[in-house]
This record gives sequence, structure tokens and C-alpha cells, in this order.
Amino acid sequence: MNQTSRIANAEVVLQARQLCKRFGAHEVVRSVDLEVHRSEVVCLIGPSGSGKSTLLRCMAFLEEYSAGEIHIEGELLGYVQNGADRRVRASEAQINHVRRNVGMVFQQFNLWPHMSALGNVTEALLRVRRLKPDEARRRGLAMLDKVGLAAKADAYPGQMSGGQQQRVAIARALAMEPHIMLFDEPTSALDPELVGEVLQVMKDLAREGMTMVVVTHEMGFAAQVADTVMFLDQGAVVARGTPREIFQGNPSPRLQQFLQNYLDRNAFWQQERELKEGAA
Amino acid sequence: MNQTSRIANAEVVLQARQLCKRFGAHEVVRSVDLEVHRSEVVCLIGPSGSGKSTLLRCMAFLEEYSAGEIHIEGELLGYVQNGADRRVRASEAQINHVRRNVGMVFQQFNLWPHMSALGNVTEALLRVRRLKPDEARRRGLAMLDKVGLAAKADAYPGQMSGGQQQRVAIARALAMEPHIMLFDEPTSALDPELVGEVLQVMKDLAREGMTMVVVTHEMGFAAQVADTVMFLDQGAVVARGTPREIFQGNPSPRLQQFLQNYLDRNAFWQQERELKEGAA
Amino acid sequence: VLAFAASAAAQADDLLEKVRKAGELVVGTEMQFAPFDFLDNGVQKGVNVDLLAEVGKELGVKVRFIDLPWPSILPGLEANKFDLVGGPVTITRARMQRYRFTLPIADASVALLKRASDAAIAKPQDIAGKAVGGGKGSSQLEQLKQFVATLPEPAKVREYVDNNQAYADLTTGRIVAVANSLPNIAYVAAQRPDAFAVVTPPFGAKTYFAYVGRKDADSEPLLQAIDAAIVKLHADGRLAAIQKKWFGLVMDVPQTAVTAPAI
Amino acid sequence: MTFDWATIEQALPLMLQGGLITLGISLAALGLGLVIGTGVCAARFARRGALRALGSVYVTVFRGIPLLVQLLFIYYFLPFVGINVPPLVAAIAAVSLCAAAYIAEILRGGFLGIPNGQLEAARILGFSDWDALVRIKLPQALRLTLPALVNELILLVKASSLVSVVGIAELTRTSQNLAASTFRQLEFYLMAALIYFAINALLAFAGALLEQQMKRRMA
Amino acid sequence: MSFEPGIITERLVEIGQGLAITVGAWAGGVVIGMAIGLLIAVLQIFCGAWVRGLLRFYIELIRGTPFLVQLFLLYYGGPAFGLELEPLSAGVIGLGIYGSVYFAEIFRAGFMSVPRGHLEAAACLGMTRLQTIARIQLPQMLVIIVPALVNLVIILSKETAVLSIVTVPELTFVLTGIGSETFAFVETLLVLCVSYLALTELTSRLGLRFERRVGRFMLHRAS
Ligand SMILES: Nc1ncnc2c1ncn2[C@@H]1O[C@H](COP(=O)(O)OP(=O)(O)OP(=O)(O)O)[C@@H](O)[C@H]1O
Ligand SMILES: Nc1ncnc2c1ncn2[C@@H]1O[C@H](COP(=O)(O)OP(=O)(O)OP(=O)(O)O)[C@@H](O)[C@H]1O
Ligand SMILES: [Mg+2]
Ligand SMILES: [Mg+2]
Repeated sequence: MNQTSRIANAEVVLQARQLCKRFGAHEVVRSVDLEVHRSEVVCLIGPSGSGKSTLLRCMAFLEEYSAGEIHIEGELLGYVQNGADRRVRASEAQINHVRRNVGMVFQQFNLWPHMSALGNVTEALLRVRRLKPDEARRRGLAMLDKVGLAAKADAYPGQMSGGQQQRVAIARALAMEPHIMLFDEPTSALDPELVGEVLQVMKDLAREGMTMVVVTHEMGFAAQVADTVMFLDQGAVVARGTPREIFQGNPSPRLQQFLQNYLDRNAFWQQERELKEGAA
Repeated sequence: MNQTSRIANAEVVLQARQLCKRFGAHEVVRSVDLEVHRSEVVCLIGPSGSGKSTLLRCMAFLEEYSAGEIHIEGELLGYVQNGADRRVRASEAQINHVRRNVGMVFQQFNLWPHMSALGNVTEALLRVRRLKPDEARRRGLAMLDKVGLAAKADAYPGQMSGGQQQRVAIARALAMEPHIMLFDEPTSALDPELVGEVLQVMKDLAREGMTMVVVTHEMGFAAQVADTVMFLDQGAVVARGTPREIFQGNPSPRLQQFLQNYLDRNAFWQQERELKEGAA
Repeated sequence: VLAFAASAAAQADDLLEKVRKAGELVVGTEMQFAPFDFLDNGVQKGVNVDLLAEVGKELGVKVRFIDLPWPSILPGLEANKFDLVGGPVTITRARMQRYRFTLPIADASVALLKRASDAAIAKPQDIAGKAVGGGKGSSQLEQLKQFVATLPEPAKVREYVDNNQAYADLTTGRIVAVANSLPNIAYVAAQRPDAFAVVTPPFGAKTYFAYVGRKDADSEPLLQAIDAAIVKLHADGRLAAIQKKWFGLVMDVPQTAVTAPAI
Repeated sequence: MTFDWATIEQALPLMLQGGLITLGISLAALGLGLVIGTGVCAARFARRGALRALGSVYVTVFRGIPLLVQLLFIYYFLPFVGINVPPLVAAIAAVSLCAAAYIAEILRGGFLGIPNGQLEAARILGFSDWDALVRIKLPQALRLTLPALVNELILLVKASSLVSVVGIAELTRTSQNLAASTFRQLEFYLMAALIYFAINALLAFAGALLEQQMKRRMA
Repeated sequence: MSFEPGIITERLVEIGQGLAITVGAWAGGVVIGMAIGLLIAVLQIFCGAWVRGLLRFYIELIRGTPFLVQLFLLYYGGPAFGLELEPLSAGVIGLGIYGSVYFAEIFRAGFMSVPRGHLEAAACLGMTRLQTIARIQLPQMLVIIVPALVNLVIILSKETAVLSIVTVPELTFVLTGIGSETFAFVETLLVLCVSYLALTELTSRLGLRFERRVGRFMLHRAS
């Protein structure tokens, strides 16, 4: 409770109002409202194709949203208002300016295969932040250390496991010292063995008070880390609340059905508990 | 019990003796012994890199195994014995002959993108079994129907969801009427939403008495469907037994640690149950 | 046995026999050599058609022409792709080493072609210090080079793959004159008086055009037959008529084989 | 430079005829080239080392030696070893052999682009190597490399101008002949350019259509 | 058909000059072509529809017509439009223009071969489009396009033979000339073959080495 209220009082760093996104006729995001406070962790869950990624990509302006507004720390993202309600796409420079405090991590890592881990992390520091090489190198190594990969600094992405690659991708984003981190299914492309290490890094981030919006299929993570869980279906927010309210309240039939998937798949654990209880 | 004994009495259709597989110096499969009885379902679990896929691929002779023997319905796979213990690689024709009753399903589906679903299923019937086109078409449609995709017969892989593609891949294998089906992580490349439908098809197969060897990370499936679960670590069989023995016995530390991954990730479900129990 | 007999027979026949049997004389030529050979809306016209037709009559055979770019004509002759090279070819010592020339059929003395509008050039010597062109590997080019060397101030000589590029460059003004045999450039000038004019008199030694055959026993009888035919054409004035038709004048060319060409 | 359209108008039919010959030779060469090229490419992936070596030697030689020389060789020098081929055969043979070398390389890229898993799927279903090649590899390689192949065809159309050295009056040769007889070079080269452009634009368009269709099917 | 290598050795100097000119023109054409080609490919990324349309037309036009004809029009037709060029410079420029469209297509394909996600990652980190091209796309695509580039460079080496029609005394011109003067056809063609084989073989070997160098990270790839 107190945790939640503390966040409720913190200022809003990311705000979406009546956000809509169409691909041609197909409306993928339907007037979504969303407020993210400083150091709040919001998890987006929902069936495949429900628009989670699209919503997140709009927040990084990787997609031009069709209607509504997104404000990042008070600044309108991606457009410049001219006149009452006419707006035009902002210049690349302006977009980058508003987006400077937003970091993003992708499902497919998107590391640059021709650069070493360190190279991936320092590239933007050198070209965008214009740091001196040694300065950039110092911060880069620090970031890799933070995700526990200082040893892999000189390895190329192709030489690392998926989990390690994703951790490098997180380090790359963190190096720019963003105020908000966006994650799009950061563990869906990973072997189950490797999911744990990435989730651990994200848990640490949350504990340090990073503001995060996470699209995920990892219900366990959502339950343990999220302050707010939003369930999307067909582009609209069907349910939102604390993990407790979402997972343990009596959910809408659609949500119920969605969660059922996970319950079935983990039946073995269920049986195990039953047995243990039987024993006790 | 009776179920297990029934299988124990059925004849052995696939047998591996002291199976070893090396890649250069690196020994990936270490003298594995394995007996699969008719209509038994064996699940292979284990950490990434433990040799599950390699073991399975040896059973289909997609990898030449380095030492030991594999017998399929009594016939030696992949080699012809000459002299006491000297053996040479068998001809493609011989290999295909011994392998004729083995079907395989891959993690990446490996459908042929330039053929429709039906085309994928009938291709081998036409080229290998030399069926008449209409005959092949009949059987192909029957198989697609069996996996619930009769409607998608003319769709191309690119137009289908991952789950549907994997079901087509299963239909393609079943069309050849194999006695043994091998599955290598058939659901790891799928969105969580789509895992269910594929597992369902596999459950039905098992119920119909198909002999199956399944590499999987889906513990729930293993628990519900497997007659025998084998835990591989670093190429060796560390534990084998009924799901009950594996999941609910008191496991070796390595197995314990391996399972822990799954327990963590499903914490939310744990909490939920606790609450429910609290309520009750 | 049959095959053997056939081949034996084939060996027995010399080229003349073969040509007679086949009923046609095959001639390799380049149809970009007006007035000797060129296409007028796809129809072959020129000296060779008329003249060799007459020769054909004398031999009692038809004449078939194969149109080839010049670089591949002499190789074609050596590869037995045809019996005779049209062209015709300027008789030179070097070429006589390797090929058997028929009797000459036209004068090949070298003259210059200039732009009609170009008043600066009245006589061959006026090209001194200017740029001129000729066809690579042609005997005319060799003579041009010798002539240029004699000038007080040598002219720059450009070599072209074939004369037509040289004519084209003449119109662009990069060169002031093109050296080629009188019959050719006379015809060019006649075709486009607006663009071109001949610089008289011709310079260089007196040379002659003739057809070319292989220098071997197999071909000899055929070539002798052709020579005989040409003599006949001289006698009854058919050759003169053809020359008049295409060159606008009758050239006097020796009726005996040229044994010591000027170049 | 005064353009004489009358001359050109008269000559148009001839030039179009030349264009047809050019197109014909190119298409024939493409067809043969595809067959030979596939063979060579398959050889380069063969299990036997000797076959692989053979394949790469073929590519080195036929890609390295200028087409002009290949033509002259086949037409003028084979006769000395008793092989005397008619011009058209020599022309198509030479162009095909040369094209095959380039096509083999293009296809190699396509073959490499096919996931190994798809071939394993074929093996496990009992496909012979031949069936796997014809039914699985080739159709996909062709699809993957279609743009490059269209490119190659366009190159062929232009390279075919060399066959004039064996006495075939294709487009370039025809226009040179006409130019030579009228001493109007620019006009006819311009004409030739336009006709070549028309032919190749047509081919490019056809290729684009084909590509679209394949994309739509395998969207 | 006699075989007299003497004829070749006599004219060795002339042949050497021809070879030098061929190589020079070839190198010049390749450099110009690559430069223009890259420019076109990049412009296609940045510019609006109608500029792209123009570029498209330029590409199709040059691609659709033989180099012989282009060079002829450039050299002999140029003066009619006040464009006077020396034979060699006309040849090199012509070769560059001819090659540029093929280079452009190869580069375009290369740009498209880099996964969109890699560009999005760069955008999220605030890199400009130009930085992304220079630092992310070019280095990655090189690996993929090197074979195509080698192919094209080899093709261009053959096209240099066309320069003879504008009186550039390159190798083919010199040798065919010697051929028709001395009738040593076999010998000259033989020299022609060997020279071109050497050039192309050298090119593809250099290409392979370059491929390996830029492909370092690819070779490491686990799967
Ligand atoms: N570029 C695009 N063009 C057209 N439609 C698109 C595009 N991107 C996404 N879509 C559609 O938008 C819908 C939402 O896609 P999105 O990727 O946001 O879903 P998602 O919730 O992220 O699914 P997943 O859990 O599989 O990632 C889908 O139906 C998809 O087909
Ligand atoms: N072709 C190969 N060459 C060399 N090493 C290989 C090859 N294939 C697999 N390996 C190695 O063999 C070991 C076992 O690989 P395998 O794919 O069988 O593991 P796995 O249990 O299937 O893992 P996962 O659960 O990720 O599929 C790994 O260390 C892998 O690096
Ligand atoms: Mg998504
Ligand atoms: Mg595996």
C-alpha cells in the first residue's frame, strides 16, 4: 500500500492520452490512457496481437501514433502543435531531444553484430553524447559490470548466449542514463535457462527506482515486480490494477481465459504442491 | 501403475546402447542407454546445451553418432556391421529404409515456404511413397483435419501463425504413418498463447498410443503426458523415472536447481493459490 | 565402309570441285565497306554483289555472302568458314606472305576525306600539325603514317576500330581528315556532300584491291578459275561497267597478278 | 548535327528484327544457362571434393575469359580440332556457357539462404538428393535470387551484341550496318539505345510482376 | 595455323601499355561508379518520392542500354551538345556512369538487408539517420554484398574492351590490331585470355580476403 501511494505522489514522467494507432483500416491501439510516475513499474500483458508492442513502440515514437498525445516529462513526443488542433511531425532532432531520456530494449536484442559488447554500449556515447573515448570506455565497462558481463566486453554478439546478449542490450540502453526504460518481451526469445538472469537484472533496476514499462509474458515477474499491471485485449485496456487485483481478483472472462494458459502449463508444480500438502 | 506395466510389457521399438556423440573433442552425448516401448511417451528435459537435441537428432541419424548403437524396430540405424566390431556408414537408401517409420518435428517447424500447407504434407507422399495425386491429397487433408487445420489447406506457411505452422509440421510427419515420433522443443519458438494448441495435438497423439520421444521445456506437459521423464545434464542421463519420481521425489541438487527456474517464474500462481487457500 | 569411301572422295575433291558440287561460292565480307559492300534497307548492294555475281556465272555457281566484323574475317577464312574473302583487301607484301590474292579489281590508292565546310585543307600536305584518323590495321593507315612523317610538322594520327568511327569523329571536328582508299571516300563524299569532301590528289603509292583466298593447293584451282573469270570480265567490259556504276569512273588495273606491290 | 528521321523510319523494321534476334538469343541463353548453372552450382555443394573443384574451375574459367574470346574460340578454333558448328549454335552455346558461370554464383547465394532445417526435414521424410534439389532447394533459390537473375538477363541482352563476330546480325550489328551505309552514326546508335531500353524495360517489368506475385503468395 | 610466340614478344611494350590503360580505365571506372552508386543508394533513403522516381528512371535507362552505345553517344554525340571529352576521360567517365547504376542496386539491397530492429535501436539511442548509415548499416552490409561487388567489378573489367571504339588503345584493341596486322590470331587471343583471367582471378581472390576481413564477426557466429 504505502509503496503504491509513494509512487502515486511522485510526478508523472510518461503520459499517454486517448492514444490511437491505425495500420491502414486496422485499429491496433484503441484510445489508451496511461500515466507512469517516476520509479513506477508498469507491466503490459495480453494475448498475442493485442497491441502491446505497438503501444510501447509508440512511446518511443518508433511508430507514428494516429491520434491522441504522448508526453514525456511534460514534452509532446513526435509532433509539434501548430494552431488549435493541427500538428505536424517533428524534426528528427526534436524527436531525439524529447526521446533523449527514454531507453528501449527489444525482444530480438538488436545488438549490432559487427561491434563487440563494449562497442555496442559505447557507440552512442561517442556519437550522440560525444564523450571522449576513454570516458566512454569507462562508463561502458561500468554498465557491462552492472549487468554482470564485464568479462565479455570484447566478445561479439554472435559469441554470446541469448541471455548475455539481452543483458548487453540493457547495458547499452542504461549507458545513456535514461529516466524511463521500455522493455518489449525482453525474455521471449530466450531459452528458459537464460530467462532468469535477465529478469534478475530487471528486478535490480526496479529496486534502484528506475521507471519501467515492460511488455512481458512472465507472469511471475509481473506479479513480483510490477506496481501496476495492465491487461490489453484487441488494443484496448481491459483491466488494470495491482498484481494482486489482476491475478487474484475475480477477473473478466477474457482475462481468466488468458491466465488459464499459464495455469495449465504449470500443472506439474500444482501436483507437486498438492503432494507436499498431502504429506504435511 | 497398470499403465506403466502395460508399456513395460510392450515390445521395444527404439533402443540406444552406450550411445556417444562427439563434436571434435567435445563429447556432447555420453554413453546414453535408452529403451522406448511401443506407445510409450518419453520426455527429455535438461538445461540448454545438455545434449537433448543432439541425442534426438542421432535417433533420426541427422547426426552420425560416434559410438554405441541405435536400433529401430530391431534394425541397426545408420551403419552396416562388417566383421566383428568394424562398421561403415550405410547408404542413403539403407538409412532411409531403417528410418522409414520415424517421424520428426523441429523447433523451427522447417515448413517449406514455397508450398501450401497441403503441399507440405503431400510432397513426401508423392515423391517418396509415390502415391497417386488424389490419393495423396485425400490423406493430406485427413492429416490436416486431424490437427484441426483442414480449413488452412491452401494457406502458405508465411500466412499462418507459429502454432498453426507447427501443427502442419506435425501433420506432415504423421502423413508418412510413422511408428515413432520425435519432437525437438516443438513449442519453444511459439508465443505462449499458441503453445496450448500444439500441446493439445500432442496429447491426443499420445492418447491414441503413438510412440513419442519429446525434448521439451514444458514441465506441465511432461508431468501430464510422459510415461518416462529423463533429465540430461552435460550429455549424461542424471535422473530418469515417472514424472512423479522426477518432479516430486527428492531430486539431485542439479535437478533441484534446474526445476527451481520454473518454480520462480510461476510465483504468481503460487501466491494465488496461497490466497485461495487463505480464503478457504 | 561407306563413310570411308565418302571421306576418301572428299579428300579427292579440291575446293573448286566442292564449290561446283555445292553449287555455291561462299564469300566472307563486311557489309560496312561501301561502295564494295553495304546494306541498303537490308538489301546487300555494291561492287562485290555485281562483280562476284558475274564471276559466279562464269563458274556456274551461286554466290552466298556471310557478313562479319572485319577482325573475324581472316580467321574465318583460315577456319574454312568460307571460300573467299570479299572486302576487298589491299594487296601488300606482308599479306601475300600468308594469303593468295586474286587479280586486282580496283585502285586502292589512299586519299583524304575532309569536312565539306573545312576550307583550311586544300591539298594533302595541309594536314600538317593537325589530327587525322584511319582504320586500325588497314594498309591505308600505314601509308598515312609514312606520309605524315614526310611533312615539315607531323600530324597526330588517331587509330579507329573501323573507318565509320573515323568518319563520325571527323564530323565532331576532333580530326580534320580521314585516310582511306579513294573508292571508299569518293563514295562517302558522294553520299553526303553536305558533310564530306575528298581532298585530291591521292597521296602515297599506287596500290590495288583484290579478293583473298587461302594459300594452299586445295584452294588454288578455285582461285585460278576466279582469276580466269576476272580476265574475261575485263575483256567484255563488264568489269568496266561495274566500276563506272559504283566509282563514277573506270579505273585501269593490271590484268596480270600483282607480284611486287608498292607496299 | 541534323537528324534525318526519314532514314530511320525506313530502317525501323530491320532494327526491330535485329531486336528480336537479340531477345531470342538472350532468352535461349538464359534457359540453357539456368540448367547448366544449376548443375554447376549443385556440383559446388556436392559431397565429392572432385565435383566441387570442377564446379569452381568452371566458374573461374567462364567468368574470367571474355565472352568475345569464347565466341571466337568456339566458332573459329574448334574447327581445327574437327568441330565445325553453325553460327547460331556457336553464339547460343558461348553465351549460355558464360551466363551459366554467373548464374551458378547467383544461385549459390540463394542455396546458402535456405535454412538447413528445411533440408533436414526433407531427409527425414526420405527424399533423395535429387528430389531435395529440384523440389525444395531450387524453387526457393530461384525465388530468393529473382532480382539478380533478371539483372543477369538484362546483362545478357546487352552482351549478346558480341555474337555479331560470328556473323549474326543482331541489333547492334544491324544498326552499325545501317549507319555504315548511310554514314549517319548518331541517329542509328540512338535508335539502338531506345530499342535496347524498350526490351530491357519490358524484361524488368516482367521480373517485377513475377516478384510481386511470389511475395503475395508467400507473404 | 602456325603458332609464333615471337610476334607477341616483339610487341611486348605496346601490349604492356594496352594492359596498363585497361587496368587504369577499369580502376577509374570502378571508383567513380562506386562513388555515384553509393550516393544514389543513400539519396534513395533520404529523398522524397519524386526524386526517387528520377533516380529510378536514371537507373533503368543506364541499365537498359549497352555500354557501347552509351559511350558512342557520349563521345561522338557529346560535341553536338558542347561536351568535348578526351577519349580516355570519356571512357573512364562512361564506365563509371555505366557501373554506377549496378553499384547503386547492390548498395540498396545491402541497406535493406540490415534488420529494421538494428536501426530502431540506433534511433532510440538518439543516433541520426546519417550516423546510422555510416556506423551501423554500411559495416554490416559489406559482408553480404562483397560477392556481388566482386561480380560487378569483374564484369566492368570486360567492358573496358569497349573503350576501343573511342580510340583508347586498351588491351583488346591493341591485340586485335596486332592480330589483323600480323595474322597471329591465336597468339593474340591467347594473350588476351591469360591477361583477363589473371585480372579477374586476382580480383576474386582479393574479394575473398576482404570478405573474410569484414566478415570477422560473422565467422564467430555460434549457429
Ligand atoms: N507494421 C505493421 N503493419 C500492419 N499491421 C501491423 C504492423 N505491426 C503490427 N501490426 C498488427 O498490429 C497488431 C498488434 O501487433 P503487436 O505486435 O503490437 O501485438 P503484440 O501484443 O505485441 O503481440 P505479441 O505478444 O505477439 O508481440 C497485430 O494484429 C499485428 O498484425
Ligand atoms: N554442429 C555442432 N558442432 C559443434 N558443437 C555442437 C554442434 N551442435 C551442438 N553442439 C554443442 O553440443 C552441445 C549440446 O547441444 P544441444 O543443441 O544438443 O543442446 P540442447 O540440450 O538441445 O540445448 P537447447 O535446450 O538449447 O536446445 C552444445 O554445447 C552445443 O554447443
Ligand atoms: Mg510484441
Ligand atoms: Mg535443442
